[in-house]
Amino acid sequence: MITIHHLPLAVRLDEIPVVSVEEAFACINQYLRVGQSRHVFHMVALPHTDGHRVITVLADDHTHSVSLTSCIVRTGNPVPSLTPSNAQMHIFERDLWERYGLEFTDHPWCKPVRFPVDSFHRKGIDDYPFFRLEGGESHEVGVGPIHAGVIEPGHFRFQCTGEDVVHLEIKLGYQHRDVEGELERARTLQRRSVLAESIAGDTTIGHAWAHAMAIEVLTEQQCDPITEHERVIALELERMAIHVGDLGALSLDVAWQLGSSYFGALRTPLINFFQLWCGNRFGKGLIRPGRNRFPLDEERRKAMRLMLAQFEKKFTLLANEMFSLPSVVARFEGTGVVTHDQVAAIGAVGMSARMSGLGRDIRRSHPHGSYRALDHVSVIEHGGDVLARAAVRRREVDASMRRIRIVLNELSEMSGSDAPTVPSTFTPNTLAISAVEAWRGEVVHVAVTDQDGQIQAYRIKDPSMHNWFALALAVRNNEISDFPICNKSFDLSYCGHDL
Amino acid sequence: MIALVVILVVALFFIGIVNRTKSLLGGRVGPGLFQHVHDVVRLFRKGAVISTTSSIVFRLAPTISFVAILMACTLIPFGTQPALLPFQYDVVAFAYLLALSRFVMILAALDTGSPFEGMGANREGIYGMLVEPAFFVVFGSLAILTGHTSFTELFSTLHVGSGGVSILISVLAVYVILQIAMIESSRLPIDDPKTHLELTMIHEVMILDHSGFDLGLIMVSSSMKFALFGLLLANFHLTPSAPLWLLLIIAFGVNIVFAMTVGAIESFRARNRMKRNPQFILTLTSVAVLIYFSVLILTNKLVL
Amino acid sequence: MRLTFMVACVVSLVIAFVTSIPAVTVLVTGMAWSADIGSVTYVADSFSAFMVLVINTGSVLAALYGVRYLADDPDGRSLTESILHGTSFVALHAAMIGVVISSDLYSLFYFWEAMSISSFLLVLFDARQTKARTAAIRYILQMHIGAVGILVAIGFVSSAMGGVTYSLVHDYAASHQTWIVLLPLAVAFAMKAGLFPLHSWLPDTHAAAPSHVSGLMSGVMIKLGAYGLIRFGLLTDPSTELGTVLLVIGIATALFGIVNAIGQRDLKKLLAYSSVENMGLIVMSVGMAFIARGIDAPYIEIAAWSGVVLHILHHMLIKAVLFQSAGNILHGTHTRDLNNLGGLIHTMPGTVNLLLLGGLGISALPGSSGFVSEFPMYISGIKTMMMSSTSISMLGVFSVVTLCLAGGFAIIAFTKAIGIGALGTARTKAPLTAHDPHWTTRFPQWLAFGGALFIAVAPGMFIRALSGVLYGLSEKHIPHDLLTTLDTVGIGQAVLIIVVGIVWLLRMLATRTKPVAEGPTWGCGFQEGDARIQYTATTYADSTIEIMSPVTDVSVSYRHIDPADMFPRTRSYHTEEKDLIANKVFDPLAIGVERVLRALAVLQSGNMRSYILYAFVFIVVVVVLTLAEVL
Amino acid sequence: MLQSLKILATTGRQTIPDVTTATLPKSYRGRPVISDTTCATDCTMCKDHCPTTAIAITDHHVSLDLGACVLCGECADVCPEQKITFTNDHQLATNDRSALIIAEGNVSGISFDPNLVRSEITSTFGSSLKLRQVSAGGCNACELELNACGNVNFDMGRFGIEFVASPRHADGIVITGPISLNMSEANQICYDAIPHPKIIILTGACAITGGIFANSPALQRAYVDTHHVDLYVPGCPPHPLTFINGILTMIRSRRT
Repeated sequence: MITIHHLPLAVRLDEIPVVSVEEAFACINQYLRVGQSRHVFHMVALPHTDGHRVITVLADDHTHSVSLTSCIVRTGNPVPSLTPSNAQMHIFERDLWERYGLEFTDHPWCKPVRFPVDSFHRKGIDDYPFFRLEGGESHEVGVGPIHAGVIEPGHFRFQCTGEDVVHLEIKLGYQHRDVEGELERARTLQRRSVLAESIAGDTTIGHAWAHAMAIEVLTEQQCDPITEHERVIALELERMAIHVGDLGALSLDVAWQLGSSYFGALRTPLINFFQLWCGNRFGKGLIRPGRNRFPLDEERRKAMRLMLAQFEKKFTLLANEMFSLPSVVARFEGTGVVTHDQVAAIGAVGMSARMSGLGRDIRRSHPHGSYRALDHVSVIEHGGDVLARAAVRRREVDASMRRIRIVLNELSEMSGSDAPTVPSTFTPNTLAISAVEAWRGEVVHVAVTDQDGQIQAYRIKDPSMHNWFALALAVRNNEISDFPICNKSFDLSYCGHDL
Repeated sequence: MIALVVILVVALFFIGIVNRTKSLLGGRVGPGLFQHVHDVVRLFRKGAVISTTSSIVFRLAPTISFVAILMACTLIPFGTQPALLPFQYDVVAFAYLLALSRFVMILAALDTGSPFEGMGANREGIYGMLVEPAFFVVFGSLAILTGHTSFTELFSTLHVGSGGVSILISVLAVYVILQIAMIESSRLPIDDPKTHLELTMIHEVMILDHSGFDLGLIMVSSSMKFALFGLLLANFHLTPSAPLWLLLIIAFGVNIVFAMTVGAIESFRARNRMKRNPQFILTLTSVAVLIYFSVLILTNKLVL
Repeated sequence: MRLTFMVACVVSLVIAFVTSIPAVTVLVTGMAWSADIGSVTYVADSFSAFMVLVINTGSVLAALYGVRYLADDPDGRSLTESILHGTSFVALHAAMIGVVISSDLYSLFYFWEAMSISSFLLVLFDARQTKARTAAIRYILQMHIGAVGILVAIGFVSSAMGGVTYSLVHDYAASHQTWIVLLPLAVAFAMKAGLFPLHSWLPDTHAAAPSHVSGLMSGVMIKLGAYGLIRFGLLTDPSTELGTVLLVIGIATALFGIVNAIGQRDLKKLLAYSSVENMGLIVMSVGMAFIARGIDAPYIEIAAWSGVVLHILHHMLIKAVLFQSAGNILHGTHTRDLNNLGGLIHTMPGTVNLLLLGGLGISALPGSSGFVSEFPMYISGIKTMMMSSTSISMLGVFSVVTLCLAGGFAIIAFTKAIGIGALGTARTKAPLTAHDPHWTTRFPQWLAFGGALFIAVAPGMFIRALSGVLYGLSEKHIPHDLLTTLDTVGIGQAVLIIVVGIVWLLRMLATRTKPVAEGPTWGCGFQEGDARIQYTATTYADSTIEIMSPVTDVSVSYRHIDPADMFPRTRSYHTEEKDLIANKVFDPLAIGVERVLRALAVLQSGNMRSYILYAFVFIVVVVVLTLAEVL
Repeated sequence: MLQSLKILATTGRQTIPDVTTATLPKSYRGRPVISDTTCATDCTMCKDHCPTTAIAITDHHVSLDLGACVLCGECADVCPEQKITFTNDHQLATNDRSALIIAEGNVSGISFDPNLVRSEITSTFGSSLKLRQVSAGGCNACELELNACGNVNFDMGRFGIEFVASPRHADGIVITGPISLNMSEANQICYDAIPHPKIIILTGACAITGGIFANSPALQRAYVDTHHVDLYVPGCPPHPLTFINGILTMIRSRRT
């Protein structure tokens, strides 16, 4: 196992040790046994002469380090599964099973993940083995792929006894459009960047930054501090915008009109600032490898300070009302609880972990860019219910606002330098990992180059990969009518998961 | 006759006022007063898609439901002007006509074989059942108070300010009827017509599969139901001595206030958790019982 | 099979014809009929005559249905079985008539026993099934507990008065404690009427009996329990107290019955519990009439009696429709479990149409006979609320609240029966291969429904025709405005039906030119349609059962998913609906008795020496007791 | 309650009064304009740097297909002649696919052809239009913007235009995303579930041409090719104003 401190990192493929399957799995088990400070970052398989080379990326939050190990899994040669001992591995193993046909002898839940176009099993999207209650007395409720609201497609299958949900299983894959494949096939930086911005439109900045960092590290380029600072502002602004929007959406789902209207209205100036800054309300087109295309000049900084001042006043008023209104709090409190143990077991990340007392935050554990210099303090709640998730959002909006103001002040005292020119070929035979704490949690991009310096594999992990399972657990033994607020309180990405 | 006309006119703009109020309190311009009418006209012009799972029950239900509401309208008087079809104990018929409308809509929902509609149907059945005791206790109490048992006679003697009617009873009765109207019309805090989520709705989810003309008919029925309760509330305020034009103004005024109240309630609070609804509705029954005892005291009948 | 029952049907028709003529004469002339056969006098006053007509109608409907129903019977029956069944049917019909024309307790007891035994034999029709056997045996046992009540009453009356004619019963009640004679009789009648808490035989028996018999038992036989309560209640000069007791029992029965109806997934059990509810409403109304008589409120009394009479008629007709529909479904699909049904409206439209109309009727919705029969009950309830005494007024509140709650619950129960059983998509293969039985099975159903519809649109006419019955019950004339109200209700119902027709035609006209497409039910764009994504009979009842958990008994067998279990293995979810009283009171009682007997059985060792020991112990005890001068 | 009223008072009415005349800041990248200055010989910089296939160069004439353009502005950045510029014009929706192809020297706005609008649209949906949105493989940005159409600021509901839950209640389908293979059947089911007359609106570059994902093997775009499209709303994502104005133009159009 090779251990590297600080992200983003680039490591030569031959530096990653190749051990036997048993050894690798024992090693991973050993690593994860330490506890909640460690979790799996990603699992990537590369084609190998007689099978696949599976590279596992593990992260340690305390030591700010990332460890890699790899093993060769031969096709048609079943290997033991890590899932029974570490539930958080389930999604990665399912992905390997689905994509490459790797077989696991004792995986308890070996089911399709996203029905990709290049799937090994060539299964159609309507072929999914749901968990079921036998006996013909309970009933199922299937929601989706087309939901009632204007949201992305996914299918939720509830096992119900009347109004109570016994079990929820989530089937995704409808949004699959092969972004990873397109990123591997792309030949220009522009196309790559636009693709990265289109991984998940609500996390444009997060993914664009993670992608830019991966490319930067593969081309050994450094961004200047102004660029890094501006990216922090963009990322925190995105976080604020989404959190405010989601607080509005939560209000709508409990039919509190005042909240839904005015949180909705409060989101507008935030994303309109992106429009003023870079011409697009979601920050599309802003971040490119090595540079930001649109400077945050003095005039815009001034506009931003003004906007934030007005925003803060209204937001505080409205948020206070929300968290003190009995009819709203009654709906949130105790609804959709995911316990600390569950969150830790499934390896939840980001705010889905922080709402239940698990302080998983890349900005603190593996700081990138300007975050290295900023001593970040994570917002942590302990309830694990909808109220805790709403509270995390509210407090993170405040925290982001403070962060932006600090960075804005530092920015006005900095002077810039020319942006580096980023070449379109990369260091050969290298694996690059970058991670960004986007509003949902850690966005991890893994890029692997071949001997020609072209990208042979590009793997993206949206935090939703881990967190969808938290939603499934949240709904267990809850009322089915509370599902929408549970779902909205997590607000997970379908396209980020389906890619 | 005049009552029916008033109900039809109120039905035209009632939902419009609710939505205008909500828009105003939500800081937006919002749809026009007659958007609801436009929506219905559009539906009457449209074709339909009918589920292959469904049967004649599904097609017939909106018609029966509409007629049931229409018949309920013929029982409501306008102040001292009698209703179209008044008879003794028409209060019972009123409640049962609403129940008929509910029964057929529940069957239509189950006819589609959709889990959401089953869910809505189930909820509608339970809440509809729970709300009835409150209705009967209130009108029974008013019958004790006035000695009359049909809407027409009841309201010809009963109105706020009529001799012997304490303000308390009127206020409580108006409160209970308002809440019943909100529950029957699937509004906050029991149900929310705007959430648009299959899993949380009651009434809206039952009509998920209806389209075209039938859907239009359902929308007409639900506005008429609102107007029906609106006129019921207005009747508390129609003094027999006043001239007709004044009565009309009062009736429309009460309906406008009612609609605005609905809009305001829906703006400033969240809806109940589903499992809290039965409790909420039963609270209504206890208020009704309170009215009953107040009436007993008022009529010197309470002998302990 | 078919032939033997046809003979039974003809005999039944003859009985009906022969007995109906004097019954109608009694009703028209208002003169009681009486005849001495041997030393026994049989009397039919207007109420008896009314009951004779009810019995005849119910029996004829059942007989007509039975002919075809048995022809479609899948199991082969021996000739003996067939003859036994046919004979029992005729015997039941005759026994029921006997019960209502008896004028002394002895003949009442004989006919009562004949009725119990013949209906027991009818229930035993499916004796090859253990469930049917158990149900039948429980039934006959419980009926005999009731019969003991009549014997006790005979004992009291005959020892005191030297005879047991009804007039002597009246004299006895007037001169002694009324309850001494009334209580044992009431146990017998309440048992037969299926009143809470003595109802527990009823659902099982109705479910086990062949459908024409279930319809007859539910529609007619259990009404004789109410008949007995009314007859003897009136004999003992009813008081407000007696009325209150009946009212409370009626309320308990009605609410318990309908709540448990919702819980059932066996279609026939659901209908049976609904019969319990309706018996509750009838008895409640009887109680109301007695109360009214006690406080001298003639309007309320007449209204309550109108409710009783109309409800007996309505329930007899509608239950025939419903049980016969259930029979058709059972024959078509070979299951009564609603969880296995669904979508029947596409494969058995004829049957389901009747089920729908029956469901509207039994839920007492406007446009049906149920509405007009509950309407006078509401009148009496609201009128009672308006009485000056607080306690009486509150009884009115209770009855009105019961009526509206029962109505609300009935909507849930029957939307479940129809919606889960007949609408939606099929949950198993059974409904897919079903088809309507021969139209002749539906003939008696339409006949019954036609009658019910007639009541629905012309209740005033019925009440006028039955004014003699009401006079006999209350000794008062019907107030004119009650008739007017009922007439208006009838006209209103007719108008409702006509307006529905008109609006439907207008709708057809308006949508004639509009494009109509067909497609699957909107399931959020999900491709694989699945019958599992529908409410089941169990889950549809879930919320109601949860709210009403104190009066229901549903056991759930299900292993919960552990919070730490991320990837649960397949497990089953199973519920069982039981009767609260049977499960929590009678069964433990029976088990306790059995345990005591079994403990005593230890003495029965089979060893000669122990018997000698017992004899010795006995002698010693006797000697000791004699010495102590106890004996 | 008092708190609520305070919120009302401090925030007040947020709605843009007139969406048809509303303008966006200069920095907004809206409708591109290609000037008719001649290009340097054999320069294909704009085409090469375009992340999608929006730019075509035929006979040294540059044209830009707004149906494929993601409005990233990279072409404007790289063009040595500054031939391509982006205006802040947001009125981009049209019912005429060819109007989306911007030729050199075309400085006027995107044209809308009222004669192509089916008569049942204007007669039935003039003051009430309910839409069912289908999200088919996009990145969720279009969905967020469509949601924003109904918020307090843009308030699409005031025109009687709303998104509804059930296609049975809808009058048209709004498709976002490039239509992934996995979503194609659900999309068809949804369309079939809408009663006649019904309209189709393609929203975003992805829906119109596949946009950035046009060449992905995971798409199934037969639906778009086989159905008559009533409105194209280009952009990545389209601004709420683009969407609302597009629909208003369509339902208010009068044939000439």
